[in-house]
Amino acid sequence: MIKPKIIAFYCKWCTSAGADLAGTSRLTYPPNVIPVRVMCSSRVDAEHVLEAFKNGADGVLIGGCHPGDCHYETGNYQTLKRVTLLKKMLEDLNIDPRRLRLEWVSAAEGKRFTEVVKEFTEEIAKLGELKVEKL
Amino acid sequence: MEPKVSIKLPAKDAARVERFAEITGVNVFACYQCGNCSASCPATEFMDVPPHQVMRYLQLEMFDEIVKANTCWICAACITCTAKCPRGIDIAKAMEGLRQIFLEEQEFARYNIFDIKKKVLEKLPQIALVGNFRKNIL
Amino acid sequence: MKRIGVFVCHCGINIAGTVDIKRVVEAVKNFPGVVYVEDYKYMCSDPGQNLIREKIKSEKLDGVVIAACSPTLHEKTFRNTVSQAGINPYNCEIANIREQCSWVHTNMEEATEKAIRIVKSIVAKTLLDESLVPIKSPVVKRALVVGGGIAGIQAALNIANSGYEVVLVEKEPSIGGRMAQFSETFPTLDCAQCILTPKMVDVASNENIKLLTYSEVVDVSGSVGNFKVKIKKKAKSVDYEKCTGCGICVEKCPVKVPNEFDRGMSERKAIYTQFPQAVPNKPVIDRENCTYFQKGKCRLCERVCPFGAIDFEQEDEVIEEEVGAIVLATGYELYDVSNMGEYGGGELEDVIDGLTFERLLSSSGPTSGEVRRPSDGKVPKTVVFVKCVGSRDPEHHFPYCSKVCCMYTTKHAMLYKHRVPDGKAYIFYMDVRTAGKGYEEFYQRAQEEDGVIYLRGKVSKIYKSDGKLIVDGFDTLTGRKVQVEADMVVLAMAIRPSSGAEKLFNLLKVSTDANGFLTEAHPKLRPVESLTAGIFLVGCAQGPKDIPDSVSQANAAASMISVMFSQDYLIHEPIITGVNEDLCSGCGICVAVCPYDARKINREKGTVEVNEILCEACGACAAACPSGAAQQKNLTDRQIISMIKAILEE
Amino acid sequence: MEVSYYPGCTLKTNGKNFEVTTLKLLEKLDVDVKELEEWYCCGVTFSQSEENLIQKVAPIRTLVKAKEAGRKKLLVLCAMCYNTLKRAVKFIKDNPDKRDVIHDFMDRESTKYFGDEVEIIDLLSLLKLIGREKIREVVGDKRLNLKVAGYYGCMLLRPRDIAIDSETNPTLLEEMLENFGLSPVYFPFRVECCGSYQILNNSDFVRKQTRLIVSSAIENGADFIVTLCPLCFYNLDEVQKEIAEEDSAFKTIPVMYISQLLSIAAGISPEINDFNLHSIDPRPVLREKGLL
Repeated sequence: MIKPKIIAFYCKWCTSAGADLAGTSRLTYPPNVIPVRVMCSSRVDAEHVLEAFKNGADGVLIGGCHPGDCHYETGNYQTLKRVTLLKKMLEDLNIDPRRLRLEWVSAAEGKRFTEVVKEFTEEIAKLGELKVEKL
Repeated sequence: MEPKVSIKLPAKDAARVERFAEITGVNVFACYQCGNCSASCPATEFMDVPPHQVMRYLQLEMFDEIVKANTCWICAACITCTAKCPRGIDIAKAMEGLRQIFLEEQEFARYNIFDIKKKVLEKLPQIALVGNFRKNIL
Repeated sequence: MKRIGVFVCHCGINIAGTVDIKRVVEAVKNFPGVVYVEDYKYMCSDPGQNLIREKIKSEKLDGVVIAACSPTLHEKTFRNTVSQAGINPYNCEIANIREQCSWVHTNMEEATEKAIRIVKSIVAKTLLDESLVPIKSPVVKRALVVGGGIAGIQAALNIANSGYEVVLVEKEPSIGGRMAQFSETFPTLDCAQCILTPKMVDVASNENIKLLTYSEVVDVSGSVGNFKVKIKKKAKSVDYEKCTGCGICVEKCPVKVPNEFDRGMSERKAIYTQFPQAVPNKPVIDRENCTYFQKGKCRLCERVCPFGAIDFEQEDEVIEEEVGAIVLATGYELYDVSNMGEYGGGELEDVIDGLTFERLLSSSGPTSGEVRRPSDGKVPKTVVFVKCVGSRDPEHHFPYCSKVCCMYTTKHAMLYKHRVPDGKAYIFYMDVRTAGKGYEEFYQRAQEEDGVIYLRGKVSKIYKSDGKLIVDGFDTLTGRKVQVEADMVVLAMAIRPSSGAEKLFNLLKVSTDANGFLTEAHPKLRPVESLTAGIFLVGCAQGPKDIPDSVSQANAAASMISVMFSQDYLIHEPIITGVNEDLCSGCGICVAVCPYDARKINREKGTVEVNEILCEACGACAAACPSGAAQQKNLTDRQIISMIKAILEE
Repeated sequence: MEVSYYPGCTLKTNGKNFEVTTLKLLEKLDVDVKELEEWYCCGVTFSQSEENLIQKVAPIRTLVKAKEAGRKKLLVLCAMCYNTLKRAVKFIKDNPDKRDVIHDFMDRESTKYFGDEVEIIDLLSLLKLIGREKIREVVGDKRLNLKVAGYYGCMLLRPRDIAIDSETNPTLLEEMLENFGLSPVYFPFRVECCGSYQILNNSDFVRKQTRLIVSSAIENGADFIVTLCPLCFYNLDEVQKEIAEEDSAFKTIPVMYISQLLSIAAGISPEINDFNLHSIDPRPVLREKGLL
């Protein structure tokens, strides 16, 4: 897989649609991110993120709808709470919390989507390969 | 003839904007210009610029206009404006901030105790004197 | 293990231009479970679909992965295709290698590598996909409408006219709601009663509508398609079978109490019909004020009734109705003037609210439409109107805009000027919001033709001096204080949800916003549905709005209900989050995160139960579940993790 | 009940009628009032500036003394002092870091005041605490035929977080008048500002306010205006006299501290008042009502 290796969880309604829009607009961005499409960003469990790091991901991106726009009303707030907590946990595990990022990308934000991916890929590249001792 | 622009944006008064924020922490952008401060202020009639307009000048960083006006010196710190503001803006505090900024910039004391007539002092409660000094002398 | 076939689409050169299809095909061959791989120029074309169907049969496939465009485009198409070949459609998945791969990358090497990873992850998911069947549940084709104002009436009529039964519940003795109290309506100035009463009559005569006035919903159970509703019919003390509505009882009743319908400005009897055009046009006895019920004597109405319709023994009755959908049209009330200390706190008689002024303007009101002030009945020569009273004031009252006040205040001033041409009308405003057809023109007319004076600023104080109401305000446009000596002041008070509604909303477990208005399922795309499936919101219960908006919402809710009732079963996507009872400890964390109330704890079993019809499959519960008992169908933790592993595997 | 008492400067001089009558009244109501042995000028107007800490030292120092005095409540009569002390306390509670700076500045004081140890209480709230029953016991059932316009002014009601009652529609003052057998007059300008210290810079402003407040009280049928602030007292009383001297059509009304009237209602001799401190002599009206 292309390094740095990034797993991205996109919610079906906003971020994945935003990624599709980036495609139909023929915008380009680094190929490091491999998507896993979920119904809602709130489907993403801490376990999934940890599993990704454990199996060699250098970064994990979670994309949801903007606050107030969640297709499921409150799902993205759950995500926000969870990610905040998870970042603390990552610190304890000696994983730089910057390796996990939560972004709100709407279905109309194809351009923003590419920017998010570019920026995140660069940041992870700077942080370098993740060496996990134990997880 | 050259076209005249009477308000040029953005204004350049960053130092005062920053100082104002430091002293008061008031978010002037919450103001939606309903005019309740000016309507309820007991001293509006004596001001060159009514309080809501001071808030407008603050939004546009037009401190020079506020310096020219007597508004913050007429203010009696009665806090009616703050109490009435539907957006919860502490306008009385903004006035205090302006007084402090202008005192720092200019004279430090707008008041001379020897100007007060002795006869007035006989009956005048001390709190009037002290209160007045506190607002007009840094 | 499943036998999976992978079909890679070139999409002309859309995919093949950047992704090396051959390499993808070669790589995919080695993935676990894959028994067949083929590529084709346009997989979605007829020959492409035929190819898939043929190969399913010849290769005995039981799982299919299509590597092509975004699933939003053709997931349905391909799932149809595979089911024609005899596979459960939920065993077909799409790998998006176009929008999220070939179109956004330029380097063929990298794009190909990424495409392979994407396909691999989808294969891993498909391996664990279950066969699923859409969930079906029967629908009771009857609707309950709560609230008989214009919104409730409109919704009830539409559902009834689509051929379905409606139970319409109204807590007052008559339907009509707030609109029945209005004088004339903006911007056309047609009389509210003239356009409303025909609809009220339609309700009464519609065979599909069961009208329950003087009634309240007291309990609700069940869920979408099958609610069980308990309704309390308050004792009217009049037998409506016998009563003809002749009104002799009302005439003879000796008790006089303030008439709520006229906002206390006139009197009614203890036995009364709310207003002349009431539907049903039959009286009820207000037991709180009836001499017989309070003191045990009188029964005059009984003696004068020619039909023996008075029934003092009648008791409250609770009936049960089964319905498939519920419409909440519980309406609004005005924030009370007594909350405004600086405007006299309700103590100044001639400082009234907008609805009270409506009654003064109404030709059927206490003054027969003449503008006469409450204190002494004099015609006020100067009237001040104040907008945004209690609205747009997060510091002291409510943060929101009440939406209708700009227009009705304009109307009030205009109508006042029509009635009292030599009078002066002043409107204190902060903004004038006239977003509606014909609204801006109406506002301009008030200024240009009727001479209404608009003053831009808030009023700080209203008090009485020398027999006049002194209104202290400000005009920010001139930068001057304004003092008006007025004879009457009309306050456009904030619109609030009906006070009784909160109890009902709690009963139904429908959520409300911070201000007590009902929350819609989606602010833009599902504006008339509540978060609870099968419960719809219309009119001011959802937020302040005018008559056309209320009617539109009612029409929308009615048509959604008609669509729902046009089928015998509710069909629901089977992608839901279930419960593995062996793992569930009944902790209830999932219950708390579910936005749809689809999960609840079964105390007996000590586990959580899922109402599959209500579940919208966000998966928040699955992520929250500490034991893994909550698993989303076809997106289980196992599937997600195997996808992650597939992607990252070297 | 026992309270510490902070007089503030004016109550020892021009405002002494307020102190004298209050102390007598509270004595009659069995409240043990003890003046702080050491206290400082409060600074009168609270500095609303976030960074002006020096003006907050004096109020906090006074509270340090109150804490050392050991009583749980500190009675503050003057509305200006009440406002300044109360807001200074709120300020240090909201800003612990700034509280520490203020503490560091007071190097001679060993006690530290954190905000909750001593509660600042105004006269009306204290009377409310004493309770209607106790008051009725002392006053008896008699009602004086006195219509009294209770003037709150600003400092007891604003800002909201230190207010003793509703800022738009307070009732506490009227309730206390009622408890003492006086008839309260609700008049629309009872929460309006008198112009405060602007008497020194802009006396026209104060005159305008005095005219409004006084006329409104008279129009609503009051015999007296009562106040809880020496500055309000001055602006309403002395300025009223000045207006009357210039404008013969202007009607006047005597102004008193609330405690002056309440003590009379409680049967305390009016002789303890120094009526020379009034510009509008209240004695004619008191005599007319048979109270003198």
